[in-house]
Amino acid sequence: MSRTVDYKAFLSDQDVRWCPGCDDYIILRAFARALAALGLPPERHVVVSGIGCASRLPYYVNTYGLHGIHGRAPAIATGVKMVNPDLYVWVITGDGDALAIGTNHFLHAIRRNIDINILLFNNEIYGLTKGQFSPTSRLDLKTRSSPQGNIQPPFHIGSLVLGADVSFYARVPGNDLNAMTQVFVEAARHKGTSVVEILQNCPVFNDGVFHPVTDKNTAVEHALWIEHGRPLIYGKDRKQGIVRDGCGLRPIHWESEQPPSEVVVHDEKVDNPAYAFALTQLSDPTVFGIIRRIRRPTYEERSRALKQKVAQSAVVHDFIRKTILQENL
Amino acid sequence: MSRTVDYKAFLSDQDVRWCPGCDDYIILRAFARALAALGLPPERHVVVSGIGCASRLPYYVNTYGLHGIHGRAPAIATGVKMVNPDLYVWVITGDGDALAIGTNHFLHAIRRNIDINILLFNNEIYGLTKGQFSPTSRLDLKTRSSPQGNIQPPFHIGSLVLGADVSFYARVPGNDLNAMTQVFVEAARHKGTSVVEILQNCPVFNDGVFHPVTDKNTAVEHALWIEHGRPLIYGKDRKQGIVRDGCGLRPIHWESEQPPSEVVVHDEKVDNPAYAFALTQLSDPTVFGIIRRIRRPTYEERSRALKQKVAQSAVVHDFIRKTILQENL
Amino acid sequence: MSQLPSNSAKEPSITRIVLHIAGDSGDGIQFAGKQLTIASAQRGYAVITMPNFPAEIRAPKGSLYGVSGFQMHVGSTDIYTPGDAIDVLVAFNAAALKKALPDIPEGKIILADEDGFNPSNLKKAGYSSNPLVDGTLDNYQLITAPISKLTRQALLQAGVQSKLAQRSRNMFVLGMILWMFDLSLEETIAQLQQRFKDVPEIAQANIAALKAGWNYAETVELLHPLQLPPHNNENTNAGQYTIAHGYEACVWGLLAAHKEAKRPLFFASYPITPSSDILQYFGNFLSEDVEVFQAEDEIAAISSAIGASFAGAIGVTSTSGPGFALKSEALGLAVMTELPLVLIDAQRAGPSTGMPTKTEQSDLLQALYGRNGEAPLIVLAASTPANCLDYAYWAVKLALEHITPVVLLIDAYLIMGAQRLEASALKKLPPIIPHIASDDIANYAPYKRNPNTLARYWAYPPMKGKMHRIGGLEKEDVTGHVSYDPENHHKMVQLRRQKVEHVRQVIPPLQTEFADTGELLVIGWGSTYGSIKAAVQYLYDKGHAIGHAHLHFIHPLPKNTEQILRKFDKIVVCELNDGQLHRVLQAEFPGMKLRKYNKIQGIPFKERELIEAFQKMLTPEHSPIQHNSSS
Amino acid sequence: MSQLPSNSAKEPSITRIVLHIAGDSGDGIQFAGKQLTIASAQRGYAVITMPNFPAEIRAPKGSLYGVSGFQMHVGSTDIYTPGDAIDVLVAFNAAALKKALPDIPEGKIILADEDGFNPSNLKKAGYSSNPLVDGTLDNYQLITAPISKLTRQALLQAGVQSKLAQRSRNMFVLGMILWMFDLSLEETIAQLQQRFKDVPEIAQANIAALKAGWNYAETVELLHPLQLPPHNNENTNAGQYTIAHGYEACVWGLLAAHKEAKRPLFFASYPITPSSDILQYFGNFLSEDVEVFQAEDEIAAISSAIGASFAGAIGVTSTSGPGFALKSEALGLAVMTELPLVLIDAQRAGPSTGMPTKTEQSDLLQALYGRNGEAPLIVLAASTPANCLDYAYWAVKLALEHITPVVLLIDAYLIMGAQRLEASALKKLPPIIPHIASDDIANYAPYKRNPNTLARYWAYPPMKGKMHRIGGLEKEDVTGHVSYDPENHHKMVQLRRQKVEHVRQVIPPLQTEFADTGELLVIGWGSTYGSIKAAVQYLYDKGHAIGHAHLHFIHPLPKNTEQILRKFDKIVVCELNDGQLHRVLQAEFPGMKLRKYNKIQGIPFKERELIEAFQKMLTPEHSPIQHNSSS
Ligand SMILES: Cc1ncc(C[n+]2csc(CCOP(=O)(O)OP(=O)(O)O)c2C)c(N)n1
Ligand SMILES: Cc1ncc(C[n+]2csc(CCOP(=O)(O)OP(=O)(O)O)c2C)c(N)n1
Ligand code: SF4
Ligand code: SF4
Ligand SMILES: [Mg+2]
Ligand SMILES: [Mg+2]
Repeated sequence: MSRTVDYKAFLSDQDVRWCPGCDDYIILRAFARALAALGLPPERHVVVSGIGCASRLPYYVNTYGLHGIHGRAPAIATGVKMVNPDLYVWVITGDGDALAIGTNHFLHAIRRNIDINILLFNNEIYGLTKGQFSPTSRLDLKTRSSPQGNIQPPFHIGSLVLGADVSFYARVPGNDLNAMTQVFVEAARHKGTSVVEILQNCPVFNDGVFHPVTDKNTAVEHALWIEHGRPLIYGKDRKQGIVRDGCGLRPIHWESEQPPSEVVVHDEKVDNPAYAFALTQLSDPTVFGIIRRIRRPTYEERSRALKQKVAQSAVVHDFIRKTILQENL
Repeated sequence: MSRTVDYKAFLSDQDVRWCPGCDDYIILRAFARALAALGLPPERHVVVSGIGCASRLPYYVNTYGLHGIHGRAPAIATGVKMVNPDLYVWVITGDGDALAIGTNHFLHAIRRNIDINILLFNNEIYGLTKGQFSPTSRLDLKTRSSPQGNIQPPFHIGSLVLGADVSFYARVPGNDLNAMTQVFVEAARHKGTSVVEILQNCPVFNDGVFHPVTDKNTAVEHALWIEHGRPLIYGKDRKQGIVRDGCGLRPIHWESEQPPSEVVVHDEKVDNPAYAFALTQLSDPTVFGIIRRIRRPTYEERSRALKQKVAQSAVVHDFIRKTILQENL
Repeated sequence: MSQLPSNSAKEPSITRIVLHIAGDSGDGIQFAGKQLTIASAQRGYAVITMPNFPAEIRAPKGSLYGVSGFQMHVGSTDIYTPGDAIDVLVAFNAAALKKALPDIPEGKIILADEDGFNPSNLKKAGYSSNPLVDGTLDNYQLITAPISKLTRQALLQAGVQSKLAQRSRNMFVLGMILWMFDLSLEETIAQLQQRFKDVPEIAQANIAALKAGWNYAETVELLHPLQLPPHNNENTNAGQYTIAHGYEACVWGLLAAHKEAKRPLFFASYPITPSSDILQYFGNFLSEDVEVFQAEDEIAAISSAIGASFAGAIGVTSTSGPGFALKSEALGLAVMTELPLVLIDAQRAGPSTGMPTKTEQSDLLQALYGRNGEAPLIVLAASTPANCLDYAYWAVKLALEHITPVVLLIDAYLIMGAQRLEASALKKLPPIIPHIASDDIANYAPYKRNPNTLARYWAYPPMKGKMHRIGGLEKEDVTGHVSYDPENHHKMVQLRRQKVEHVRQVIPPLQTEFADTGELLVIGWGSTYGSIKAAVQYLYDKGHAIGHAHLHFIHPLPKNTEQILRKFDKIVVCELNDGQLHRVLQAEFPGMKLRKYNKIQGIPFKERELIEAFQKMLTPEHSPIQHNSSS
Repeated sequence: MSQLPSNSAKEPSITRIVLHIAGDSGDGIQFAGKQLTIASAQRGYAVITMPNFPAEIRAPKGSLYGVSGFQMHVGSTDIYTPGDAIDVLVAFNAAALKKALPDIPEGKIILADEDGFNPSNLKKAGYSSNPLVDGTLDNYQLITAPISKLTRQALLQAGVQSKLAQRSRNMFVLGMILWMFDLSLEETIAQLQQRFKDVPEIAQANIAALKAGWNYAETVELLHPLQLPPHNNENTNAGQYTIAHGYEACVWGLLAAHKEAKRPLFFASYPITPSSDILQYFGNFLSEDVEVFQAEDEIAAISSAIGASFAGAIGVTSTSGPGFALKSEALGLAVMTELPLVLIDAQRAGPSTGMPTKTEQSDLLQALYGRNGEAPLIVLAASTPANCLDYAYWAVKLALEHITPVVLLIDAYLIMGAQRLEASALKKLPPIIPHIASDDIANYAPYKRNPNTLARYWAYPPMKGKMHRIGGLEKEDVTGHVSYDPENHHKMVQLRRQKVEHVRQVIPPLQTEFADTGELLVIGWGSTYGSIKAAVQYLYDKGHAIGHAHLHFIHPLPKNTEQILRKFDKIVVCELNDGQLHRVLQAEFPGMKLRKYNKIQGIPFKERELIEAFQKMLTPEHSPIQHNSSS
């Protein structure tokens, strides 16, 4: 990663106004570092967001930024990208923004595979509106809008985006500066929609919900970091791993020195999304890293190809060509 | 199936105004038959729809009916069901209605597992608005809004709903009266959200797109009818079947008399959605029948349980109880 | 009522004719109509046309609700509407006759295909006996012919498969009409050859039928009852005009503005009747810097257009009633961020789903006020199919010059209608100078404003040195930083209003037609232009001091509006709604008492009904005064 | 300006006091405020309170934008607002003082925690020297105390962990205030015991701090500067009143209507500031026939409420500005299907995201017109936190009796404010008789109407014999079948309008307060009630012929509205927007010239600014006339 540009050049002069102790500060830093690492002039980046604590981020980075309306950032970003595919377009969104009001646009962007990078701050709560449950909040969680406990089962973000055939999907802990920085860079380099789910702690309204998998002490037993070409092994003694179970996956534990041969080796490029889907269904361990990365044509590539392929339509008659399109016939 | 009630009793007196030759006529008949087979008085049924050709159906059945607005039928149906869980609530929707403008509500109903039955008429086109491509239209399809060919890759409906952990998902051909009738009845009997995807031919704007899998002559080689507990075998000679391939599934062909032992036996009740997901990724053969049917608590069950569990909140003080809630303290 | 005009009856020689062709939706009515329009225009006539589709996609054959109609008003003088009363009906079947008959004055021509009046057809149309023979049509000039049979025979003779006969009937009929109108076959034959160049069999069948129809008309010695003198002021030189449907004119206007402004054009929409035609037609104009995007819903469509505007393009979105409602929230964002965005709303009958294929003018208040908070924007309205081009162009112009969203209101009637569009009209379009932050502006700030227009300076990625972050939160004056300051908010609300109001200074003044002072001023907007003008002209010609002012710029209003209103004793606001512009003007000009005349039937005004309505408002003794007009 | 009232200064003995407590959002200000409110009400005082939250969730400690405030106006006479000018400020830190100081007239009391004025705090607040000692506050009655330290000591003495000290400071301060107001500790101690019964340690700490504060006040010989005579007309009997926040009153009003109407209640919402409190508070009232549903977005919320109404429940949804915009389309469906639906919009400063925590009255035009097509519905507005109950109740009543959607407008200021609510108010609520299709109606048809009210008859599943199918398409009169008939559409548009207009006959007439004829009538609506009333009273008491009419029923307007307006020479419409009601009334009453007075700052009117504004409109020589009032 190039270190020529100081990441601070990517931070704006605005006061950052998240709550003390919020993971969002770490994510912001990772984002600025990733921007610096990409080495592009800042005006090539456009950061689009919806509404939520997370969505305040554009104000804090020194790029072009559009703080949109709730849930619509992927649609806004689509317009930005189509006008100028040379821009690097980022979507900053939260679990409520992307998966409640914005489910439509989020999934349709993924389906089209438009080349935007979606950073989804999943804190399993509506932060900005002060603590109502979100579509990723766990069952029974008591929140301001579920004083007796939440009765709506959560979405699995990973499974949902794989249902829409996402071409890049990664999951990272919101307290891991380096991991985030790296994954953001990979997301930017990926051609097509990339979704990075960040498990982000909201210390005010949903504190500690990810601790088992993000806290150094416990994560070693409950988090599985994956890497392309490496076997799915985890645990302090590296004696736990993942094997197939029907079309799904399940963890096993072994005593011998060598892991059993059935332990699955991670392949982020399998075309059939079923494998990645199975990975997202694991909850203990929770999988971190790049779960899927495949190459399929982006929306803007298809659009460009169409424009090149297509002869002028017969519908466009000479009058129009001459007068409106100002063609010399 | 009880035959005591004539299905015609479930048809209203309104002129049916679909195009001649449209599969919708067959689906309507299957629906009326299913209603008759369920044996409930018609006023126990509420049929809610969005906008589209399909969504005209409520006018044609003799039940309570609400022809809503585009994409919102699952949300409207949620209100109906919550007010009176004894009602049988049906959602009639199209691929545009459910998967373009209505993606949100469709997936959130599924996530909550509210006990409604969604019949999704998938004709891979916007019929009512006269033939624009839809989110399930295939790549390159020329339509009125893609005169040069569609460049938006389609959603796989099955994969998407499994991403939302649907508890009942079936797929049926829109020209198979009996199969539809049966599956509709099973959908109604299922507790939780049931999604029935109907491959519906639109002879006017997207004719024949499903013929390979719905036409008697070709379907035998390209359609796989599944049944709980039966191996996944198809083809005229029953010498083709489905085996595992990593976490996915793939078709094989054999010459011997007996199918190889690896042929997968269908289990609609696997808890992990990965298997059903893999089934939905098959395209040749296309799978018909009940792909997934599991029991998980419905939204109204959770709501009822919550109400029973919960003691009156301390926030509700005596003044309110006496004056507003009219309790005798 | 006998003193009312029946289009051509009262005039010394026939100068305009209303033709109506009707049959099943599979009968090729619209195609025949289009060819006829082209041929008429080529001959130098003024034409205005209007299709009338059934609500169903494919209604059962022969049914009343399945009738598809095409109406053409053709004239050798200026005409303004597709016509009220039918002079010539061509009926493919009994249902077509039944539906059209109420609109045909006695004595007019009815041309019917006998083969469409078989017992089954008669029954579906609700006739107990055959109107072609039972005397029902005694007071009309009835011409019947077994058109289906004749077409079949013609194809046989020409050696073409007769199974194409049913589909070629429309060309047989077109042949007959062309004869009656004394128009040549050449242009139509050329068009058919071009259109069906990949399916020569069909071209051949169509041409054979066309000629057969023409010949048949000659053979049975149909006169040329419909000969019109050529139109004085019309240019017949191909290349100097074209036929424009409203949806086409919208697209052309946007494209012309895009060429002039030299900014990319991004168009996003979600299909909805009747606006879908714009989306569909736009698909033919993809280019390096023209992008057309069918979004997953209306909200995504407008949001992507906002993103495009932020990125330096002209962001445009189109929709109709319910879709417009859905765009409300995002439109508010465009107001707050002050981005150049154009929203075209093709109004239809509401509320809610309403009557999707029917016309209405009932989204005006939604356009003005349908957003949370104080969210003023510019509202324009086109008034004819052809001038959709002008106002689409103006919409872009105002958006780019004032960096603010603009709503353009059209409606089902305008979008489907067609008329001649002159190339010269294109030359009259004003220049567009986008209000872009130039590099010599020091210290770019997103809400620094042009002191004259109050427009902010548009900057977009990847412009260097002009990075900024904006959004829906209230922003500090000049800097654009988020601000909760009370006084700043008050100021920004005023600035956004004043910026829009300033547009008043740059738009053309309101014009009156016919009397420009006197007894009654009729105010209209949108697609009612033609009917109102025709009605006012009739009364003016009768000597009344009646004028017509049609608003194309609705918010802000032209600055001379009040001045014009004050010149008349009485003012009536005519609309296809329950009085929306009336309400706006009444609030704007408190002192004046404005009358209203409204119709909410999903259909346009008829000239006759307006004449009757206005007549009641006019003092009888005032007329007849002789104006210095030509009548 | 010296002749203007400064709340208590001009009155012979003090009858009302404005207290303001401010500190960091973690300081427990709102909780202390709530206890103080209860204690004051218990003593029989009139109270109106208003919190003031920072926009950030948890702003950095000591920062200016992190100040959380609570204001209470308490009186022994009627009071109408939370007060303009502060009589007593309790400042936990320097930033709190800095923010509040401009609102404190000289001579008033400032009680400050010395410990909140350390160098770091001073710097964050932008003070270069300590205002507690540098003479800045010389013209105020300054009382300082090392409250943090004192609380720590008190807890030590009581044997409670002193780490709870920081969180108990609010109770120490409350103890001091209770002493100053001469209020007893009993009620507060009981409340603390109840509230923290599961964490006795905290209860103990709070109580210890409370008592220590009280004792400290006594020890340092603070006087009881704030002794008020008891309020004459207030009932102090617990059980006869409660403190109601606007959001609570909304919920109670809906519940009361639900009990009265005997129909299930279905409430659906999506969180949005400031309406979220309603959703959150509703969660405490789940029951057999009360369902509370947090939907995936605003569209789903209203759609599910529409489904609920169709299924026989009272469907209710709540939201704020941008969410209201999103509900536009579905609200049109409710208009078309004529279902009993209530939408509560808690307005905030717009446009777009605007200033979410700030108040405004700028969604009125959206409520009236923000839908495609002609889509009239009933619009109500509450005017005080407590009467949110009445108008929520009325909203349900009108919806169920007229089978039509109703919009209830409230705002950020009402929803967060609190005041006493008397049990007797509940007894005055009118009966509700839902317009349900009874079994003796033969041939049920969904659009058969009550000939008197034009309301259709509500029938819902699983009623026998009344199955019907309705939707957003235009429907045939009576039968409800889909209809594209032109005349039918016109008729249905009129019927829907007339049905809403008929409500005019059943709502209470508009009342004027103070002068009911004379020189100036001030018209307001919504949360400005208190400020306008106070200002008008002041001028009326000074002898001006000034009256106040406050609209709670905005569409339709009470039938005597015009009559009332005509009784005054001048009329001014006062609003926290750019003139929305003004525009409506101006269109409604063309002859009259209405003035307007507007403020768009996200904050309420101050009594003083209104007095100044009205004074300018009044003829000086008119005053002083002595009315037969008590002043
Ligand atoms: C149309 C609309 N509806 C609702 C809101 C209120 N709102 C703002 S942010 C938000 C949810 C935020 O949750 P999330 O996306 O998870 O972001 P977080 O604050 O947790 O980072 C809501 C409901 C809004 N601003 N606009
Ligand atoms: C808000 C809104 N947007 C758009 C439309 C127009 N519209 C009606 S139906 C439809 C799509 C229909 O497609 P589908 O759901 O697949 O149903 P089908 O007609 O194919 O059965 C559209 C875009 C509408 N009625 N309302
Ligand atoms: S509310 Fe939660 S997510 Fe939002 S800034 Fe505070 S800690 Fe972070
Ligand atoms: S358009 Fe297609 S889907 Fe619609 S009714 Fe006609 S054939 Fe059926
Ligand atoms: Mg969140
Ligand atoms: Mg479809």
